[in-house]
Amino acid sequence: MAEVTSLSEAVAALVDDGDSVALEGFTHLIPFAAGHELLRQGRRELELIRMTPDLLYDQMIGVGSARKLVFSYGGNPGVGSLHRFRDVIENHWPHEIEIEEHSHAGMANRYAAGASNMPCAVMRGYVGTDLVAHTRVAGITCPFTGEQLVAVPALNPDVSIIHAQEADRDGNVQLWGIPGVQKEAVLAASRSLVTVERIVDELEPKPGGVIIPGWVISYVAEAPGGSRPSYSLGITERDNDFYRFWDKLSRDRDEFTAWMREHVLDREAVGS
Amino acid sequence: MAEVTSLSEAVAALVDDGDSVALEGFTHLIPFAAGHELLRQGRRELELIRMTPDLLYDQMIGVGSARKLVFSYGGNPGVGSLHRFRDVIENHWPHEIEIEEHSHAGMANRYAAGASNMPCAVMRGYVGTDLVAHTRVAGITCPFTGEQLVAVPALNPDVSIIHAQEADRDGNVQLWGIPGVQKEAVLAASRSLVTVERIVDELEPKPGGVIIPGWVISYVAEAPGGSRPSYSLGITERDNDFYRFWDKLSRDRDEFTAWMREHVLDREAVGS
Amino acid sequence: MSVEAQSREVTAAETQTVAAARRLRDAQTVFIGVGRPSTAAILARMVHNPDLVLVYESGTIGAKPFHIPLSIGDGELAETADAIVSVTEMFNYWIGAGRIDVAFLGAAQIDRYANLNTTVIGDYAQPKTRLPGAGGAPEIASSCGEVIVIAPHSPRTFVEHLDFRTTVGHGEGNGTRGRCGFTGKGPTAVITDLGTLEPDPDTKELTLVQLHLGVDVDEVQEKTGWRLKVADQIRHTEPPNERELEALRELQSR
Amino acid sequence: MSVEAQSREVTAAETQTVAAARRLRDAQTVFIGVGRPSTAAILARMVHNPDLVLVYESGTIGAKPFHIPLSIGDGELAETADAIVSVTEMFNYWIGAGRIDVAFLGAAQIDRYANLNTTVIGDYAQPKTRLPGAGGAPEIASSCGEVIVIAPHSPRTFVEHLDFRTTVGHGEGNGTRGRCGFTGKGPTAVITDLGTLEPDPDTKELTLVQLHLGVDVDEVQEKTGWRLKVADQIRHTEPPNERELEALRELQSR
Repeated sequence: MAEVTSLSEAVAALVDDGDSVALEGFTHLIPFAAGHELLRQGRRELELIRMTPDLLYDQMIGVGSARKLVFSYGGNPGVGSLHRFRDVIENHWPHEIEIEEHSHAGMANRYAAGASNMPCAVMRGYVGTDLVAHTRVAGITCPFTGEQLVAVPALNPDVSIIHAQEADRDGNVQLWGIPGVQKEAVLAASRSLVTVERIVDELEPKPGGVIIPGWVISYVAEAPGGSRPSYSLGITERDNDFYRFWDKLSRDRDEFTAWMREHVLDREAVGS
Repeated sequence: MAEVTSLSEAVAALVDDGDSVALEGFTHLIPFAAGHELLRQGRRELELIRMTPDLLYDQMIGVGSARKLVFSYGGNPGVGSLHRFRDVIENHWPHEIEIEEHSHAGMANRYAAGASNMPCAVMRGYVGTDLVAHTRVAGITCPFTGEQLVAVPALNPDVSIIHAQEADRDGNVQLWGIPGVQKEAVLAASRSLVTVERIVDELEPKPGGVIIPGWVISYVAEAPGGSRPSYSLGITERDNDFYRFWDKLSRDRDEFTAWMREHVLDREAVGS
Repeated sequence: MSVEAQSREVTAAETQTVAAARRLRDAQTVFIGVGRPSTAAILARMVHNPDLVLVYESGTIGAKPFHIPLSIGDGELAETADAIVSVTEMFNYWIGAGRIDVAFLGAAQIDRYANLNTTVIGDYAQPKTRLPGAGGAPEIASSCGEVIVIAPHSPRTFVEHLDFRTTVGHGEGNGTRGRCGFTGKGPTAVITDLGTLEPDPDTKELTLVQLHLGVDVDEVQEKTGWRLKVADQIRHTEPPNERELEALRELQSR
Repeated sequence: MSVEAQSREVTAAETQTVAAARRLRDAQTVFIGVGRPSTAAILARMVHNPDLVLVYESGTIGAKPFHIPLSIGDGELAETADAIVSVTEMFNYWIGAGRIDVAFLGAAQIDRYANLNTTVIGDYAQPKTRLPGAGGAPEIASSCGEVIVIAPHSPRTFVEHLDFRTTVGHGEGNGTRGRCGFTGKGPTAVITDLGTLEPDPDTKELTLVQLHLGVDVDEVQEKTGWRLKVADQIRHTEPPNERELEALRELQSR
């Protein structure tokens, strides 16, 4: 059964320097509060895994918490570049990091393989692209048709962290709206944390609701508004203006650093 | 977009003698009405595919509509044997048929591969069992770890038929409760039919609701009670007494034949 | 109930069911089919382990049935489940991934290494008796934390050689599971209406370790189709206590 | 709106968006990212094809956004979708399975065979400009029925050699897609702010087949980084009609 605790206690108990950590949420339900708490606790040398790094990993990379980045689309959705993501790759600021990139299909299948405790997933893709020379993908032949397919290695993070709308007091979680790869990320990880908008006495199944039983989750922590500036469908709205604002602010290293100190590093943990 | 029509018209338009046909529904939502209509229309030489043949395929095999049976568990759930299934294999009555059997995990992954338009699925299983010598499974090696895994061939029926609670007038379908492999079966097939308890003006998303868009379905037909003696959660209840009754009735070939004539073959199609 | 409970003799089936239920005391999750395993798991939730999570291959996770279900897909299982998933997800993300602690399995034939046959009696092409087949058993047995086999004790069931190996228990003995790459421990107990057998730690050969009340070793040997290994210190199954018996009979009367 | 519509000159962007929307007249399903493709698809639902099914890689199938979404995962897409699926299911059961008729893709670089680069400008290890990366594009381009590329026409975008091939269009020309085992037709049109290019039926080399109003061949050639193939009979893009223009401007004003 998941232990229901505070965000700061959960992060302290779960994540060590050097861990591979997946904070998932596909545009929707991005666990910003948990990521910010990781930064406040000074975690370093992390292998950060996310299909879409989004603003959260732009921030985490920019403050120097990452040793490696595993991703499939590093843009500011609908706005443009992620400037900290670009700066670390183009100019190694604040330091050099390793990158491993895949296609969305590859990452999604890697999570599914991880959730199934399989060593790899078999799919069609990558063929004919320059990605093949720069990432972990291998040919594999269908024993029935002889068709040449590709295999991608399973993704099994040390820790997966997601955000959801609700949990009950036993740590059973319900999320609804765009589910992304969050269930797969939790099931693929050795340890996991789910932050939620609210803790309720009893989960009431919702249309489109995805239930993750508490017994496959390590920790659940209440973090109201914990997905902002992303959103939690039905509870908060995506702050599109902030995504545009970030495009301007994050271009400048000093402005970025000052903003992060004022709005993240020197702040208290949500829900603590 | 799915064509919304009568059960008899849909079956006549969809299924030819010799087709491979999957009527799916894992204990819940078994499309009995559609299967019975297939029999009334005299379809023969069918390759019948179902994870759990259940009473429906016991009936279809018993009247001689099958050329081949593909399955993973041929029992009367909680009751015992399927006597027509046993009789056709043990005594070739009413005639000899070919069988291909898998494990549930194998069948489920075969449907998933079919729904993904992949030639095969990779999994762990079958290893060390006598199934390997009697079914279609092949070794395949993980290119990253060297682990020996198994591949099963994709399942792509000519026609898949399922039963659901609701459809709207555009043929968009919603089912809830135990979803089994029905979505996979529909997506894996060349053509498909969904029978429904009721047709509504607008689908109202339900907790646990699985939506199948009308544009991936060939035909939708209203068939109230169309899953009896199986059930449609929230609308009809599983007739456990009938499953027990069938155990007695179906032991005797003549009683079986008489019952099928009276209750199925000489009846009108549901909803027609 | 109490008086009634006293007034009736404990049946072998009741002892077997209670013995199976007790094995779930420390389990978090149990995978069950229908019949006696389902009864034992529901009984365990009532008496031994109220937090026990019942998982059925129909995709219902955390079902809390009030009645003993006839099928693994009864409506009550869906209505009371914490979560319901597709059969594909059940076998890939839950069973195959090794998330289930204990699985109850039955069999028409079992051999000395707890390998199971649920496919055919006789020749595969021309079977004397065609059985249902594999269902989920092969992958359940390879991936779940441990397997407990529940079977009636008779020479027809406990055979020297399986007519068909549907499910691998301990294969040819110690080492087989490792060679097959199985993640779970495999069968840790076979609970019958006469007693309990456990695999020898070294050889994995099934060994009689427990006798139910009023059963002796000779009877068990008589009903076993191979020369049965017997533990030096054989224990007697603690008879169902009043609480267990009342709960079981009340459950079966629902 | 009508008066206002008349009162303003049609911009190249508007012509490009309308030209893209018209391509969806007969499509059942379209796969779209954000930006101009999304605008074109929503416009097509308003004007050319009200039954068009919009599919976004966030997992929303049949979304009916009233506003132009900023991200592919905006709440309005989830709230108006016929169905929402996981990203894994989206890429395996829907995109990979080839269920989508038309996909709109953009690119930072495109070559004469409509291969696309969205990964880096310059060297991969030491890029001059790091771009977002592949996202869903490689598998979308290999599996969807056809691909329509929407890109601004400039020598920086239309290059002789890609710095990185993120997504295969027609590879090295006719035959490549077959050899790669791709199920979809690949790029059937590249729609820019100057005109429309289509692959030559035999060689698959992009050929200028249509010019937007007020654009001539020389200007297109100037803004193309290779010696551009031009169709013998070049057509002129039918300018946005009043209905299209009003709908587009009204949509953008929401």
